[in-house]
Amino acid sequence: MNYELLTWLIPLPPLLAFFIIFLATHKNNKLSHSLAIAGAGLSWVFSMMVFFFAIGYEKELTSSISWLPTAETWLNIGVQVDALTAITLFFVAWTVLMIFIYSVGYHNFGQPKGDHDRPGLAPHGAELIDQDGKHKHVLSIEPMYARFFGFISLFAFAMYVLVVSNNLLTLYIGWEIMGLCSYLLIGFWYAKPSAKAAAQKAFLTTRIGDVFMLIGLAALYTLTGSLHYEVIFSETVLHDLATTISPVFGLSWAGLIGLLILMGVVGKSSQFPLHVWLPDAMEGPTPVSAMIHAATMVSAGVYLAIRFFPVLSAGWDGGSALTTPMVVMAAIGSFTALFSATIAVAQRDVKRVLAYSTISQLGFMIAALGVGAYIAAAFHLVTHAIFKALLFLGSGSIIHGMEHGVLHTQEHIDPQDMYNMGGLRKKMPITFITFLIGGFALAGFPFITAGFWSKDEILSGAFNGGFNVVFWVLAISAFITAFYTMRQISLVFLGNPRTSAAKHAHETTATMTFPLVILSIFAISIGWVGIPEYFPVIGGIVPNWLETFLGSMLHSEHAEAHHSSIPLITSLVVSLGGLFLGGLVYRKIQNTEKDPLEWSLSGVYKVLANKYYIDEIYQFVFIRPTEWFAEKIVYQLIDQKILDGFLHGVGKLSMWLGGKFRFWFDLPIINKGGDKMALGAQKMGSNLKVTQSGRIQDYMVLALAFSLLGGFLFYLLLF
Amino acid sequence: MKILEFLSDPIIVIQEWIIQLFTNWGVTQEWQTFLLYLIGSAILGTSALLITLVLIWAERKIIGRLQDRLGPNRIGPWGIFQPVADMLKIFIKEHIIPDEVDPIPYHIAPIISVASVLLMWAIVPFSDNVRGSDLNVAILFLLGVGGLGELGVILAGWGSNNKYSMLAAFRASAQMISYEVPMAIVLLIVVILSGSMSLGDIVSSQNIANIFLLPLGALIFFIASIAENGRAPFDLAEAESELVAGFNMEYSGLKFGMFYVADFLRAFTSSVIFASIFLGGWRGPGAEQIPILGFFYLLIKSTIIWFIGVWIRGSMPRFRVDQMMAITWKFLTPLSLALLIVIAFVNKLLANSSQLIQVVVFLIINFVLFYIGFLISNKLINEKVRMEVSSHKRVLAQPTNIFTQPNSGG
Amino acid sequence: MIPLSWYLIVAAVLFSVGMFGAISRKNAIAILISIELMLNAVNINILAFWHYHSQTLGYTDLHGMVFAAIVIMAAAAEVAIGLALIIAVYRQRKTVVASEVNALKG
Amino acid sequence: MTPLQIVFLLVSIVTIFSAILVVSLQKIFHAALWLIVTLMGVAILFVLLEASFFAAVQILVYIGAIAIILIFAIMLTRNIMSDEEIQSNRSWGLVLLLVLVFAVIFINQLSQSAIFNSILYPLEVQGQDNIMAFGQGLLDPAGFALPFELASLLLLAALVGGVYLAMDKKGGEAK
Repeated sequence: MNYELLTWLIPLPPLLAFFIIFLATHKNNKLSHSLAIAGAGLSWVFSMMVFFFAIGYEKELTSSISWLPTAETWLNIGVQVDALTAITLFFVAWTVLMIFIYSVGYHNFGQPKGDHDRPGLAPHGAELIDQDGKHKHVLSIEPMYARFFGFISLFAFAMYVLVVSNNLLTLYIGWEIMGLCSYLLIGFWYAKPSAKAAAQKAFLTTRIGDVFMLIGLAALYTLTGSLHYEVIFSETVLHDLATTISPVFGLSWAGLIGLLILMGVVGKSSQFPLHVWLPDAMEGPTPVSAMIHAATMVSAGVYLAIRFFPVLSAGWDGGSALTTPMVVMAAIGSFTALFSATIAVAQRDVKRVLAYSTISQLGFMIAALGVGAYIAAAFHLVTHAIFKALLFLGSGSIIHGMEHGVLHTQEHIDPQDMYNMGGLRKKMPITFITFLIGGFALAGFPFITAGFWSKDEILSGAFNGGFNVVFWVLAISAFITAFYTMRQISLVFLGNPRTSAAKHAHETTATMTFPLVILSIFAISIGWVGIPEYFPVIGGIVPNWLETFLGSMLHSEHAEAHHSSIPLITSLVVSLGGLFLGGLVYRKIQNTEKDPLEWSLSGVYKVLANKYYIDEIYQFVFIRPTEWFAEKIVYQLIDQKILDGFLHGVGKLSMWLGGKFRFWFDLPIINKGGDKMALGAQKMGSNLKVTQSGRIQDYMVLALAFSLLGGFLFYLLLF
Repeated sequence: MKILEFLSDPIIVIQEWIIQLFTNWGVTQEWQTFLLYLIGSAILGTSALLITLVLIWAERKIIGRLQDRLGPNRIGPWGIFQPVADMLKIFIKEHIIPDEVDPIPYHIAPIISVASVLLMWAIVPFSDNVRGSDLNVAILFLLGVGGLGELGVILAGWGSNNKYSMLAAFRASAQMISYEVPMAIVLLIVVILSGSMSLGDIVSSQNIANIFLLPLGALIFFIASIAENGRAPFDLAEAESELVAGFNMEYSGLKFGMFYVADFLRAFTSSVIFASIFLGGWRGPGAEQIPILGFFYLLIKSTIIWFIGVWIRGSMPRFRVDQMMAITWKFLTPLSLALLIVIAFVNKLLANSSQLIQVVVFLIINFVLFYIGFLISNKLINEKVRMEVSSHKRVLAQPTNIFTQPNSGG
Repeated sequence: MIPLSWYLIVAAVLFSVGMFGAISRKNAIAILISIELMLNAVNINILAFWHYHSQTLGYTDLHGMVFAAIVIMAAAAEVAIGLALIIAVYRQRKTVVASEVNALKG
Repeated sequence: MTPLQIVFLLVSIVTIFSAILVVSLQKIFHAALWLIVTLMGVAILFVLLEASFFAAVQILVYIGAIAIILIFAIMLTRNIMSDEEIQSNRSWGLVLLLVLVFAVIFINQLSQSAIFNSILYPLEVQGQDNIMAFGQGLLDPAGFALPFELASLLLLAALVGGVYLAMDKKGGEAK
């Protein structure tokens, strides 16, 4: 088997599905989703084959071709499968395939068309009349069903390209296609103003990061003449980058480029200053949320950060003297983790809680990278992707169940508001169990769930590195995470139904629950590959495969971490404590209005519920002034007054000059001269007309005569 | 010894004798060759013309027998001197030149006709070493000389300044041009098989006579050569009931005699060519040791072919013009093209297999193609008949129309 | 034994005769005939040079032969098309006189 | 004077003489006949050049096809232009002068060539091998297969075009 070729082929099936769906089959829903799932499935098969090959042989697969001629050399593109690519491929393939399957059920395939549904809006539900003449409200199929599958196919293609590419150029291409797809999919229901705004927000916010990243790539290409990993991450190049000083702030080039790339990561992975787009991205369909938050977009950011770790950490000796980008990462990551965890506590929308938890968990990863806990970050990336996909799909299932109830009771309530739920465990058992597993994984429930192991790794990495501030901030974040996770589970599933819609909620179809089950299995078992060997009792039963596998990638050797039980105890305490506290507080919520925290924290709660007013601040600081500047200065002053006035003046002057020219130059000289010339030409033509008899033979005589004459003249001149 | 040698290979012995003679006379080498060619062509042409005398008698006799008549029987035993008498009559006949003829074409036409036949003899290999000229493009030469024949016909038609002659000439030349196409294609197949365009090489390459490899090709060639010669059943140019007597009707006396001779000689010449191309020419048992045998083999083979031609002439009715054209363009040409393509492929495929397999495969191909062609042509004929019957509407007198439609019948 | 120059002179004379015919004859078919003469002259030239080259090279020079063959093919195609054109013009205008077909003017 | 030279001189004189008749005869049909003589002469010149293949092709194509078709065309258009009309344009004298000048210049320029006076000897490669080499060259992809195929395409196009042009479009004649 030619595994290099196989690696090339991984991204192609979804792309093909995208084109076929859009060009040919978009009229046929069944064919479209079959194509999309077949494409994703094929990629899944290829990815698994490559994955098992990679872990079996521990050999890098590389292959590249010449793509674009650049003056004297060629721009090569290619594929590469190393340890990081392999594990990323693993979770990307699984989550993507599961999300694809889930989407079939989520978009109500097999249901009738809605009466008032139109493209650009979420389906409203259809009204059926059964045999008894009773009106019955059921869910209706998404009006742009095929289009959705086309878009997510393209999304999957971009992610695969990003993962398998061996250079930053194709990675960047995949990166940008994902930006486009996120725009298209967040704004999938484009007739909703909020969705439209969210799509634009996501696109523009990530764009800020992308521009800096592009500058970083350009700088890197200028310096090294290549964007290939093997060139950039070679010892000599890294050394050069780390030791040469850039013109900005006295940073080394590695630091500067690292910071620029980091900006892209911050935008894509939604870290603190640029995190605002991600919660709003909940406006898209839930599979899209799962796609963005678990499988692709935000993972891509962290993937890039991990991939770029050699440059980010260039000059780091493994001790506590961090490089500038690492310091920034540690700061941003830990701050974001805490910051968004606190916001999540006060959210009522089931998906927004998860959105902020995603930001928080990504903060964990970035912080882990910042303190050099490289493997922990990768580990958490994988586990997080799995359980967050599970959680999002689960929340989609919950919303779906609620929508069912809402349609049944015709209540006018928000099906996403957790306070309108409650007691769903009996109505939706599969969703409940899988959501519970996912939630516990997120909270880091000890020993069983995958989240515990990866989070523990991060905490111990921070602690063992001696970064106490980071450690405690993350620990607090973990505590809050466990708290709001339990809050969510309690509000949604436990207790009694708080609305009649919740009473009539319904378990969702098999196409939606099947992915939940698969992902929940992984959410538990994936953690076992990374149990540290020093762990008491169960450490060493399962070898810490992840560390040996991923560790082979690292260029700089780590100092042997000294073990301590403090992080372990901390993670035990924070997760169990948080879960317990959350359960305690939210166990028995009866009314749909008030949050228990609201009276205990009052003002702070308001700040949290409004996300620290970050959006408002941005609105006030950036957007308003920009709009004012554009309106008043650029349009009214510069455009209308100065430029237009000038142009009017020029126009008048030209008119005046034109008139003068016309009477003094054009009419007497050009016109008359032209007339004379025309007359002359006419006269000449009538004289020469005789030669043009229309008879071919006359022309031949002339040709012969003139060629002889010409030859004669030529002869005379030459000799 | 000398006698035996002479008996076994008289031509070469005579040639050597003449060369010696010339050398003794002091003629240079180049002139010797020139003179030898001159003598050879004179002898060849004369003997070919003399054979015609026999041929005319034999043909008339055979046709007579076929038609249950006696045929010529007055002059000499079995009427054998009849052609001589005819010849004498033609020599002494009055030579009428009609008014308003175009003199040059009128006078040249019979000469070109005879010449075009005689020229073909130049390339016929009579034995291993006796031939007029071993031309390396003999096949092309054959076709080119065929073109000269057309020229003679057209000149005769034009020069006579008679519209019936002209029509006959058009018919004849159209027929000849049309039938040259399948003929040329079959000759191409033969060239493919023997790898040479020289008639000598074609003959000597036939360890198995070509007719066993290409029965269908031989059939096509045979039909085409009959048509080319304008003999029955393709004697449309001389259809008495339509065209009085063909392109040569304004000719009389010796000039008519030349057309007459050309006609009979061409029939035999094409038999000789057929024998050379498809029946192995002079080849036969012992012909390589005793070259004189080659003459006889060639004579026997071509006489058989010639006899079949006469036989057909005596027993087949004449085709219509459209039938004649349809036969070549709709049947022979496509069939020969198919044969060419298939044979070219198979020949390349079987290049290394044994002779037996080649023969068998070629035979099968020929018969299959013939069968397919036969089926298709049969179908076409049937369809045509059906079409005519169905499209033929009987016109019935309808007197009611006259009263109901005042405008009609007016 | 024959000098190359003889062939060349014959070809040149033939070419000139053909050119004269092509320009001076009235009948379109006659013009076509004259063009055939010119093409034949060209072929004589080509084959004479071919002979000369083959003789100096010691083996068969293919270029000359191919050139001559293509000239013959072109001549055949030219006659076919030319005569078809003449017949078409004859149908349209009832004339074969080249000078009466004078649409080639402004 | 070798016999070959005598033959050459005779043939070339006949050829040029008949060519002159071709372009000057009043009767177009006779001109076509003389064209055949000219073509025959050229064929013999080809034989003298040891290009027997081209001689045969000359007879086959020119005499067997082109000349016959020309004669057909002459016969078809005979009634339009009677042979009594003057067959030359008015300017034929001027043309004659120009062509004579051209011929003189042409031959003069030819005689400047270095190989003008070289003698042609019999070729070492004999006829059959020439044709063999020619055939293989024509079908050799590295040789002249492409021009050969293009020429066949040209002939096909000429065939189709000729048929189309000369086709009597239905209704065109009906008046």
